[in-house]
Amino acid sequence: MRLFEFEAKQLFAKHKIPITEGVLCTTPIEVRNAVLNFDGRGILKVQILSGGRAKAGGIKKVESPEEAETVADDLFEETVKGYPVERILVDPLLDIRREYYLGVTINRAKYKIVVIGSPTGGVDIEEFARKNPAKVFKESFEIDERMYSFEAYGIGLQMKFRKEKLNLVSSIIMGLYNVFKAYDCKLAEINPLVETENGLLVAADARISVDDDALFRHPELAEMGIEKRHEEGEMTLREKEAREHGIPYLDLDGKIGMFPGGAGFGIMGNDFVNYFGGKPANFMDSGGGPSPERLAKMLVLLDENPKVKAIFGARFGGISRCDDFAKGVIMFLKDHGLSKPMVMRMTGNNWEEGVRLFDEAKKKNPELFENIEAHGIETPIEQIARRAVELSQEVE
Amino acid sequence: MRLFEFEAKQLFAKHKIPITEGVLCTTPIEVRNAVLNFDGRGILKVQILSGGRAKAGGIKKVESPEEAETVADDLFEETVKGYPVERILVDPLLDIRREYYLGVTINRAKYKIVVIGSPTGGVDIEEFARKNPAKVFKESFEIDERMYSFEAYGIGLQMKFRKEKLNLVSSIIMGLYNVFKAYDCKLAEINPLVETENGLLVAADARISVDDDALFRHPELAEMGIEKRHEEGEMTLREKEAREHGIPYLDLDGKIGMFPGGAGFGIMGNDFVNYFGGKPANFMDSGGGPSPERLAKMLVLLDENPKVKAIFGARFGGISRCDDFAKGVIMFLKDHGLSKPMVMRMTGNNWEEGVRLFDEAKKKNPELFENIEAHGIETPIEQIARRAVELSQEVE
Amino acid sequence: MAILVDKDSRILVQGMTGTAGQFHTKRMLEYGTKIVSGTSPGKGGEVVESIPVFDTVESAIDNTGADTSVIFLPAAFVKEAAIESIWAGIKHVVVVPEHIPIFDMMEIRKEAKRYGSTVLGGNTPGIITPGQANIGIMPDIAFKPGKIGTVSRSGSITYYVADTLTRSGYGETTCVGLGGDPVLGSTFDDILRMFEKDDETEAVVMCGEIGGVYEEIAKDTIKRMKKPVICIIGGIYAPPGKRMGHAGAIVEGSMGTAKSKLKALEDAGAHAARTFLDIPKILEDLNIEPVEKPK
Amino acid sequence: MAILVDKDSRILVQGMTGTAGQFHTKRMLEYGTKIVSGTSPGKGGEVVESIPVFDTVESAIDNTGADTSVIFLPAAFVKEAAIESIWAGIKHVVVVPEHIPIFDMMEIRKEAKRYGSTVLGGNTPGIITPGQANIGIMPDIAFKPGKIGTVSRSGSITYYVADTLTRSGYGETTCVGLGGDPVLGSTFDDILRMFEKDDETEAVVMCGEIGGVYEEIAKDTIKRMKKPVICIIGGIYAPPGKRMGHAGAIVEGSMGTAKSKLKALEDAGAHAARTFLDIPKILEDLNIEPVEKPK
Repeated sequence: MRLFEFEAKQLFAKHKIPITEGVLCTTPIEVRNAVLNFDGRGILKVQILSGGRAKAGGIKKVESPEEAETVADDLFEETVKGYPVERILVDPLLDIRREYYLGVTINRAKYKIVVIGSPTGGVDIEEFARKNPAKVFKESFEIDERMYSFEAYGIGLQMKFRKEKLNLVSSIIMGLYNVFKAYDCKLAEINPLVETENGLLVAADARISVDDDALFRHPELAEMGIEKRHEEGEMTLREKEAREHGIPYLDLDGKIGMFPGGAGFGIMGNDFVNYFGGKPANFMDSGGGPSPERLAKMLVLLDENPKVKAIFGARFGGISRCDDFAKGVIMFLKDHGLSKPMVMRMTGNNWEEGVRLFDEAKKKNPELFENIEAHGIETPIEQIARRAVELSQEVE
Repeated sequence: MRLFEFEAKQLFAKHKIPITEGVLCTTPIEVRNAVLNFDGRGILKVQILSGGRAKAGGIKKVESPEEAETVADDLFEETVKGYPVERILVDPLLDIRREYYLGVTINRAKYKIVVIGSPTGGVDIEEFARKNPAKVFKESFEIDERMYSFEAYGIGLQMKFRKEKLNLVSSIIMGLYNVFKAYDCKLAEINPLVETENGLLVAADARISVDDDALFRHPELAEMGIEKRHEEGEMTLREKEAREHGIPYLDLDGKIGMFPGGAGFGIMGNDFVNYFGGKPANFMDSGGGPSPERLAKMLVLLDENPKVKAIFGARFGGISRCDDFAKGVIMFLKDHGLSKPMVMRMTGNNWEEGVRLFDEAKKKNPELFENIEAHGIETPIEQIARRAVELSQEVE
Repeated sequence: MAILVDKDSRILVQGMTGTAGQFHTKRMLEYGTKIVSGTSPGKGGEVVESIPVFDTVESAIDNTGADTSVIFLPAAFVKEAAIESIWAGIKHVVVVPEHIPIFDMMEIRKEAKRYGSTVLGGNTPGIITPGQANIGIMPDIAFKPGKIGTVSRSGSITYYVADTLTRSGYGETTCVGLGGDPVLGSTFDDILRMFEKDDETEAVVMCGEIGGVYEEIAKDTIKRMKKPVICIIGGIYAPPGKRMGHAGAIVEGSMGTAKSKLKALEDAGAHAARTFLDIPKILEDLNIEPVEKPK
Repeated sequence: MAILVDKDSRILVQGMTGTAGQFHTKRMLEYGTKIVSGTSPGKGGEVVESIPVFDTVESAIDNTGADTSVIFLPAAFVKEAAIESIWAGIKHVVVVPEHIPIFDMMEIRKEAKRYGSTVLGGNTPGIITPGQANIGIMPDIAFKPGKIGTVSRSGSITYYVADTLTRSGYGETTCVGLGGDPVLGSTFDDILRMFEKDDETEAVVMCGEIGGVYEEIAKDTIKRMKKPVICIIGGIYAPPGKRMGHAGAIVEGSMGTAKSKLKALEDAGAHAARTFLDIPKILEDLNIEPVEKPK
């Protein structure tokens, strides 16, 4: 879960990492006043949960309070990378002598924490790293290891700091490492770490991603207003609706409504449909052990999507059992009704009970099942996928 | 550095160890009201920096608010184990089903943290431990190890907790371990850990000693008012005066004023004097690298002590150099003057300069040195000690 | 033979007294899995499905000789439970719950390496050696004893692949779920090495998907393996996932797309399947015979 | 020979640019100690008494082959400095500052054990192999090359004992200051084992004092030693020290008084001296000859 720049900087400040003395603004007037206080010049940075703000026009240098207000006015009206702009962080302009890069993340292949430092920072760090791997220094730590100051010095030396700057940067390196450890981060990044003309070091930008799954043990973040959130870029209405019901959902370009089980077959089913010449209309993940209500809601999303011409359903019951799946489908059929052809396969844990529930419901209300072609383990899933493609084409 | 019971309990509470809901009182009226709120009965505990309060009459059970006030009145007038009583902690009476013991300390021989648990707690735990070593369970931890909950369960099981009590005690064990680690403790102890008749566990008493040398990294303790302090029992005026000058000083029964170097020879010199038939009047430690001013003050304390008949001076210059030592002695001779016979030996680092300073001062003011017999490395220290004993006897 | 677990495995269920613990204990027992004990601190002495419950793993091992554990506990308690098992000498730990904090799983992995244990998950459907032991939540219906090993990051893909192998007559030696969490107790690499040494396994199906690096880092092992590896990677048609900042790009380089995975594995000599039904075809091409007639 | 340090020891001074660092660097050099480098983060490139200063221990070792370090830094920085040295491969670390937090010294000891280094202190006067190397703050005047090893918790007692040995013509092989802090980097036990193996040392004087347990835990080693051990314990006439709560009593039992120490050591076969002048008498009784005529 990504933090806003200003939130990340609050955490930095707590761990004694020097940050720019920015002002968080929600109106053009506030922006104007902030710039006024910075001797009439400043840099406006939209606070959105996305990187690449500079290239997307979300970071603007201004030379006067009037310009600041005008630019802020525009920014507050716009969306940047699909995100509405609700807050602008106004920073003073820095006299930059040099830009460095410093980051901490996880090396999943080696199960280590990695500290990355480079004497070259800024927007082009990735390309720089590709071209000059020897100039990007990495040091690994075990998960239960603290960082000793001499290790920070070692990294600082590799980043080409010398003399009294070495002491400054060491404390920043340890601070960033401590931030990373303290909040269960997946990423903590200072890019650029700026050395100013008068010899100070300051985090000009700040990026932190925390591990959503560890948020439960960080009430101190909740107290700062940092709670589980979604990175809401340009979402469709349906995506928003799905999210409100806690369903991971993504609109795609095709015609086949995908109603798969877990994320694994969600991804693979999408491949299969493409492979057989069709195009999915969505990606969706039921999550582990979904309730019948949730499953019914998933079907509503598909049935009400005008782009969907046919529905591909699949359930291989594991932690999510077939009886619950059947209950969800039946609930949907009764409460909402199915207006599109659907082909589905159901097998796995409790499949017998799932089939029994279907049979029972079908006996009572055969009309509800008219549009459904239901299969069991005897039919390979590929055949279901192929049939879904056929159905989506027949409809046209 | 020992904490008061009420301070230790504050730290316990921060780490979710259940404590008695006591009230800290500074007047008999407050004590009366506290007992009134506890349904008229309670236990009054003087807050002093010493153990063995119960045996010294510092813990009193009262059966009515009136009795509480009377008892408190007496306690506030008294000293307990030499400590004036400034605060009384009033606890409700507990319905005790059983008393356990739980402690965390350091095993210096093995360089480990040791958690000690016993199904029998209370005042006699030491004797119990001596007689029933198998019933006192110890578990060791490396200094950088955290305690996992399953380890706490293991200790809880050994303490004979079962069923839902096991969960309660595990959280207390982890809490105590965390307190110990969080504040650089030398000791964290719950004795007794009380199981009440209605099945709750509560720390009825609390003892914490923190490592003075680590206080600098615990501003959170300073914020609670827990700062470097001395355990002030019955101190003599001279002890208080020495302490005010930061000099470790203890009055003893004899007649020889001890003016040694570091603590090592401070202790050994005491033995030597005894061995040669004399009795020291004090113990004193100059500390590493004392200033001339401090050394002069040390001599003033001895010279002004009427019990002192002769002074035994020794300096083997190491981190504390002989030139500084000589300066201190000369400063004392000039500013105060020596009224008693003194035998001394000075050697070690910068002894040449020390001797030069003495010679120079003596040339100027020979009268100041009349009472001093000064020796160098050529005279064994035993001879100095023996001479000091002689001098102290001559005077009589 | 089989890898990791077989009919002699003595299973401990951590969190046995919880709803999921009770439910799956029953299921696993019905399959014939040798569940010998459970743990639930503070509930030592209770019984679930006639199986004794202990307060600690240590006492469970002392009393019942458990050697393999499966965890059914909320994510927040998994780290302690897994490390308790590892320290006590449990050789295989199956972490069924999902959303295990990353730092926790890294700590578990470190302790597992230290004590020579294998951890599967978080978010694994478990592990099954068909006909012998079904540990976790996998549906019995898909599996049958045979000669192919499978290893997958996704529960449902495990089932589909096994279903395909079963129906085509090959059956499975052992099917291993690595788990769907971002950081896992074991990697493809770890499991492939085990299959390579297993006498009964004649080929391995490895099912990966977009994201992470576990597929790519298996490539050196695949190169060295004598047994054929068939791979199927989900997400060829999926939009690319997001990078974790510059640091992620610097550490993981070009890894992480379905195509990068497919390329790494094919370069290492793995045979790529596009659909499940490709798998028996590839086995046939490799002249591996089914153990029974396909259905 | 000698133990721990000799004329070939290459000494690094951590905190060389500070007041104490500079002062004692000069003193140690004057004695002939082979100081090869210093460290002071952020001051790499400077020079103290013609000795180069580096930012890190690693670079000091790379450039000057240092193998022994002496620390002159405020207590709060000692842990980092000592562990930096230990990790970088320094074999002997001498911690002169006092008041090192106990947890820090325990961490240092743990890392030292892990990497096979020896740490002396905190609050040690250092270590001297007379005529070869004087590392720390000991006054040269007391020492002379000879055949007796000494180990002590107190600086001043080290000087008095060496003074006595020097004046009685025995001289010293190596004099080791364990340090006066409550938890120390090395114990009597550690050092006695080294003296036992040292060819030149014919007997060892061990100077302990009231408090702590380091004297008592040396008893098994003393029992096994072929070389005679003479002990002198300070505090026979001192009032007993305070116990650290019940826990201290439970962990340390009856250890910690001067009498308990004296008894443990005498029971183990050590020869007890009451004053320093007893020491040469005991050596004489043991038929150990002085190396030169007593003064």
